[in-house]
Amino acid sequence: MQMREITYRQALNEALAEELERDENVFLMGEEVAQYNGAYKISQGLLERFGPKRVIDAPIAESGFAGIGCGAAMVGLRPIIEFMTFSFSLVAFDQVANNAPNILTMSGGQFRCPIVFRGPNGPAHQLGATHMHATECLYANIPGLKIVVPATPRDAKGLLKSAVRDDNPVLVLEVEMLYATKGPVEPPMPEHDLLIPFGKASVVREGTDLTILTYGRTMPMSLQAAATVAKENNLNVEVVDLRSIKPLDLDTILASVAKTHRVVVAEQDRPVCGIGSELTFQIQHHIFDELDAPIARVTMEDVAVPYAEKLEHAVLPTPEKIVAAIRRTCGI
Amino acid sequence: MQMREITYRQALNEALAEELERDENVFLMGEEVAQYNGAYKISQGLLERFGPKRVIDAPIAESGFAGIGCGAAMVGLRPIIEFMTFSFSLVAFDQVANNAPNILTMSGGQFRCPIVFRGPNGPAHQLGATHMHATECLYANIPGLKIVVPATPRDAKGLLKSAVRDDNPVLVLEVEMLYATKGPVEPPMPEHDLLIPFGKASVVREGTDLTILTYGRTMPMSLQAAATVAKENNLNVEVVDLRSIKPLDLDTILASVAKTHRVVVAEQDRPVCGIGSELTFQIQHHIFDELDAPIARVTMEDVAVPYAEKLEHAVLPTPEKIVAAIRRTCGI
Amino acid sequence: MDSEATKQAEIKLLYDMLAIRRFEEKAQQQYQMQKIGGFLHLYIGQEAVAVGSVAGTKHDDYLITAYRDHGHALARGMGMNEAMAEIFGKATGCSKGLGGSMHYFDRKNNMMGGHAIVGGHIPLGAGLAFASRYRGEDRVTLCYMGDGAINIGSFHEALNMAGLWKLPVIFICENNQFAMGTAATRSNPLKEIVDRGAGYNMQSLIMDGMDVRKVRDTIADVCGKIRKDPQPYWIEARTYRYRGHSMSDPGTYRTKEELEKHKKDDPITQFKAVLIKEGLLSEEDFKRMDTEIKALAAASVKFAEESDEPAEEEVFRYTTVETDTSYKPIPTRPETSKENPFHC
Amino acid sequence: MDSEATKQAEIKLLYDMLAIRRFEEKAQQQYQMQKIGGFLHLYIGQEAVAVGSVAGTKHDDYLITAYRDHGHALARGMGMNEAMAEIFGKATGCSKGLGGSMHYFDRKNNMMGGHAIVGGHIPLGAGLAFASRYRGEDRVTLCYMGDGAINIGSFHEALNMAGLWKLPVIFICENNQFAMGTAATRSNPLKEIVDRGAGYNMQSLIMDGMDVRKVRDTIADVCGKIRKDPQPYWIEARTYRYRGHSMSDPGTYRTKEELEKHKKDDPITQFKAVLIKEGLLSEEDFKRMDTEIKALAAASVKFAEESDEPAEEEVFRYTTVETDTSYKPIPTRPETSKENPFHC
Ligand SMILES: Cc1ncc(C[n+]2csc(CCOP(=O)(O)OP(=O)(O)O)c2C)c(N)n1
Ligand SMILES: Cc1ncc(C[n+]2csc(CCOP(=O)(O)OP(=O)(O)O)c2C)c(N)n1
Ligand SMILES: [Mg+2]
Ligand SMILES: [Mg+2]
Repeated sequence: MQMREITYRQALNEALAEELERDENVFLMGEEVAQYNGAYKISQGLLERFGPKRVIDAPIAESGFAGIGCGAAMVGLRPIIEFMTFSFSLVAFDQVANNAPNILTMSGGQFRCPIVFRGPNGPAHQLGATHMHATECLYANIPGLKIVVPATPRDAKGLLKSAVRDDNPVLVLEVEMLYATKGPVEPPMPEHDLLIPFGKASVVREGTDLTILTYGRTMPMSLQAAATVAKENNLNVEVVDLRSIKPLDLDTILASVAKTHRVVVAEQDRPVCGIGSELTFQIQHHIFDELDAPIARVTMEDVAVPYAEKLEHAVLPTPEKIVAAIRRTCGI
Repeated sequence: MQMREITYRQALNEALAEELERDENVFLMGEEVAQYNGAYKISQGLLERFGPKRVIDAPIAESGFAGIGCGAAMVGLRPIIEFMTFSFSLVAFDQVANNAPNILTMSGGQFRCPIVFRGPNGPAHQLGATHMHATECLYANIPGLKIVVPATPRDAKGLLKSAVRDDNPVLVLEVEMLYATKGPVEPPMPEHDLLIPFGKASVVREGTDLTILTYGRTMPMSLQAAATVAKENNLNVEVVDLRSIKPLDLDTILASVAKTHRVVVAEQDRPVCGIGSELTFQIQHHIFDELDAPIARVTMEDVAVPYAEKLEHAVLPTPEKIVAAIRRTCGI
Repeated sequence: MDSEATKQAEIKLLYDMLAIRRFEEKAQQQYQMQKIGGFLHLYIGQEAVAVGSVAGTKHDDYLITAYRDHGHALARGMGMNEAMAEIFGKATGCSKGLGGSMHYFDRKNNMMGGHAIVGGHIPLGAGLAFASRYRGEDRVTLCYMGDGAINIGSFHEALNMAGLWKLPVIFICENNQFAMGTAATRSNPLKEIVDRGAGYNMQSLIMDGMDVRKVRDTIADVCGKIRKDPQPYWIEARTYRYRGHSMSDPGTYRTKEELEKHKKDDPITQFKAVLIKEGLLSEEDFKRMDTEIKALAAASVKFAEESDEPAEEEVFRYTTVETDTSYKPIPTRPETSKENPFHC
Repeated sequence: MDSEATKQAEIKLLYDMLAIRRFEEKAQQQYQMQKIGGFLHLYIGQEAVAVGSVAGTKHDDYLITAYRDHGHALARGMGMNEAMAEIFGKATGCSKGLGGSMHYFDRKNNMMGGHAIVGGHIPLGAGLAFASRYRGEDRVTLCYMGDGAINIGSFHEALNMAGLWKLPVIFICENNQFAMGTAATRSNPLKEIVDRGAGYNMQSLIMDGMDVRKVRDTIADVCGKIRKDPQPYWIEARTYRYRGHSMSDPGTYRTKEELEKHKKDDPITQFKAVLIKEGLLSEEDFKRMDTEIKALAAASVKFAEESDEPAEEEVFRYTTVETDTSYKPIPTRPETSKENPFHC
């Protein structure tokens, strides 16, 4: 199979197009997804191709259209709801947390809610405190939601397509800062139907001295940091891209840690009750004796993200901070 | 000073009355807080005493009245906003997460937002999945919010009064299941002005064999569990009531763990990215070598809480589960 | 319909209202005996709204409502056994004991749930109607809510989009005059609740929610219009709840006189008198009906008591499901016309 | 006012509009030179709304708006230096460089912020008015929002409570006809946006948002009424934005012709012509004014460039504050009357 180099953005766009093509119950709804081709152009060309019934511009009413999606999903449609960013999903929090996942339980299994919520999540660039929420840890706390965070074009396509076919509510948390990055992806349908299963982490760099657990925006940063310490400290660092936050691929995580005995979590969210804290709990719970040093984490700082560029940079995770955490953890 | 035995409910009521009395900028707003005297009777008698200007029934519009509170706070009033339960704060999530704490930062310190959000939080009894959210870990992730969870009448009074006087947004997460419990509390104003500072945990039972870190609803359960293992296993367990989730009293926590070397977290929230995971990160980060066994946690299960009583009981934390966790952690 | 069928349909209206009343009286009694936990919100006094409106629909039209949901479920055809077992938290309950009183679901009757977050289900209702429009079905959704629910954001967002996209949904505000202890006049600045529709340029009307025939006829009429020309309606049903908001409500916010005044409009007593006057029913018939219903209600308690609790695995089983093809969503209506495109 | 003062006041309207225009043109240029990051939403075309409405208020009336906030801040008296420094992310900015373009705050001018979550500030606006009512002040709050914001829940909740509690707030919808690329007709089912007030039984009116005098007079009139008889107003200001939604917007959703048509109504050109016709201004005067303003705008860039970045501690300092008595909230208005009780 001939792989192509396409962007993360294009990969998402292909995923949407293929799923809209495959199943007429699939529709895309959100602010500016149709005529404007998406605020971040993820839905470029889809209105033209699939028409206004399938690609629908919504008013600014996240709670309302998230709920409309849930209602439509209850009776068999397969809505893909775009949040222009997941910071705006906070006004729809109750729909995402109380309706999407609870309908299945509360109806004793009579109704499913196969809905995808997707859009960019986490810090972008100089948008100020209101627009910089990394929501993965908030939603991870809610039972019944599945959560994936692709860091490569291939994962973006394969995870989004799997999300559309899942019978549960799935959050596909995209990374705006990676939209323009490129990577190899299989050819499109009908030649290839790329589906990446949930709950499978990907070891993106093998190593023996320390494990970086990461996902999303900090994944490429982690690779960069690993390269730096390889060169400067002769450290052989393994990088595990979680890809799926829920379900979590504990097997891969624990196997890596059992091999390296040292862990840095590089995460794009905030520290308190974040993904890193959960990973720490899981690791020490399952393989307490395998840890040779405390687990370190590199996160956003626990502050409202400031606008000024340097300040913003100072409070967000960076490759340099990951390098520092690696060295600290290895006692260098 | 003559202590009195009063209920947790009465303690909250006294705190509200004393603060309304002390400062005319303080007002209480929420659904059914005035004429109905509060859905859970926390505001009993306050309308009669302070009148409709100070104790205000709001329509069912949590986002709206949370935001009205923030606006009023910006110009110097001291709103106390009651959520009938914090499960309903999810429809106001954006106001609590994006307006209350960010105004200070984003205005470069020009405006403060001294507001209290309070009400029962966490699982109650047989209300089903939509009404059982323990929100402490969700809000703990948001910078700029202070969060306290009183487990005794005295703490309920003292923490709520401190919250009203704090210049930052504070969440007072009450425990419905403890409203009727009694405990000793200092006499009311003017005789005594009970203020309990934030960020101070309380060692409610001293011990040497294991530390239970807990707060809120699971605090009395932890004491019960400690008594059981004292009797049945001759274990001397220390119980630390966090009281304040943010800021966290790391000093007290670490001192206790450094003494006992074993930890069980008994928490009322859900496991994934919960308070226990954060505590685990902190402990291993600060005193990795002091831990003799993996930290265990007792939480709600990661499921939508079912209605049926036995099933509900099965998925919530219980003293029996805490006992089991203690024994496991002590290798018994 | 021949006249015998018409007669039976009229009597069924009374039967269904009485069934709700007796069922809930039984439930109340069980609650007081502490055989039921959680919240219990009784519909007593409002029966004409659910029964009349359901009678105005086809069986595959969707229904969705808030937590005060027993009436709608029973009116739509749920058996008392399933209903009672649910509040007993039994596996035989309509939601397998996982939902409880506030979360009745009944797929076979197109009852899409009782929902406990005020206003949270209104977008779902719009979504059900959206699906019908999407599929070109002429199905109508009935989305019920209380007078307190019209003040919350999700109400607004849903009505706005329903109006914008001409969704086939009837929003029925059951104005029972209170949201817990808050009189509707203390929660919104409107002259009449029906006026809220003006903000969405929506067809709006008031109906007497104590008169089951008027409710049925209004809804049947509006459904007919919607099937021809998809669009949402905003209907205020004037009604009254006789019991407290929930079982713990002392009800001090209204006077005995007010309550008694409204009880004079009792939908059951009123309609019974009409039927007797019209010669469709005798006092004897009524007594027989009541005895039969009471027996069913009593039997439902027995059924519930004797039913098994749900197994612990059920919770985990229904937190997420395996994606599979065995699950069939609700089929589209046979009348489906692909000719009716959905324009957004 | 004597006639000279009147004349100066009229000229100031023009001056203020022109200042906003030139400031934003400068900002746009800096953005294109990549000296500014983040989003930049320009107010060009809408200047008459902010300038006119501010001219209709007293200085201690509160102002609050969304992220398209430069115009309101400058109209209220913020200096260009502070404004430009903020988008440069400098410590000398109006929000110390922590807020950015979307989050301008200016306490000394009672400008209570630009707010970036659509609709999220509308309850805050109601809250400011609530505080005034609570204190018995006759202060009015001006709460601006876009035509896209009227579809979100917090809009509804805020207007409902403002109506219910008769809060002294003017909700001004700056209907510039688009929310990003979505024409207002594609986001709500109303005939006119002003109709939305009917759902709250609220005094409602339309004003020509391209005519600065009409805006000023309308707002002055409404403020006068509110000071006597506290209550909210719903005002639709008809206006148009000439630039894209933000700097990244290609603007394909409207035709060149449409844009050119609206540019004929340019609030500045129009009002300049009026003043010249009335003999209050000469073409010369205007040129001089424009030169002066352009110099200020250019100077503001220099000021911003030369200013220091905020220190890293600032972020932590303003995440939570020490509770202390050094912080003084905004003082109550001198006119405060304790006689005016707040009835909920
Ligand atoms: C968002 C939210 N806020 C508050 C509540 C608590 N609550 C439950 S019912 C109710 C009153 C609703 O009144 P109304 O809509 O008139 O319906 P009714 O009870 O009269 O049928 C309230 C405040 C809730 N369930 N959800
Ligand atoms: C809750 C929320 N949803 C979406 C956005 C993204 N967004 C920013 S501005 C905007 C359009 C707003 O249009 P309008 O209210 O008409 O104001 P205008 O830009 O025309 O001034 C959108 C969708 C947001 N900031 N907040
Ligand atoms: Mg009601
Ligand atoms: Mg607009």
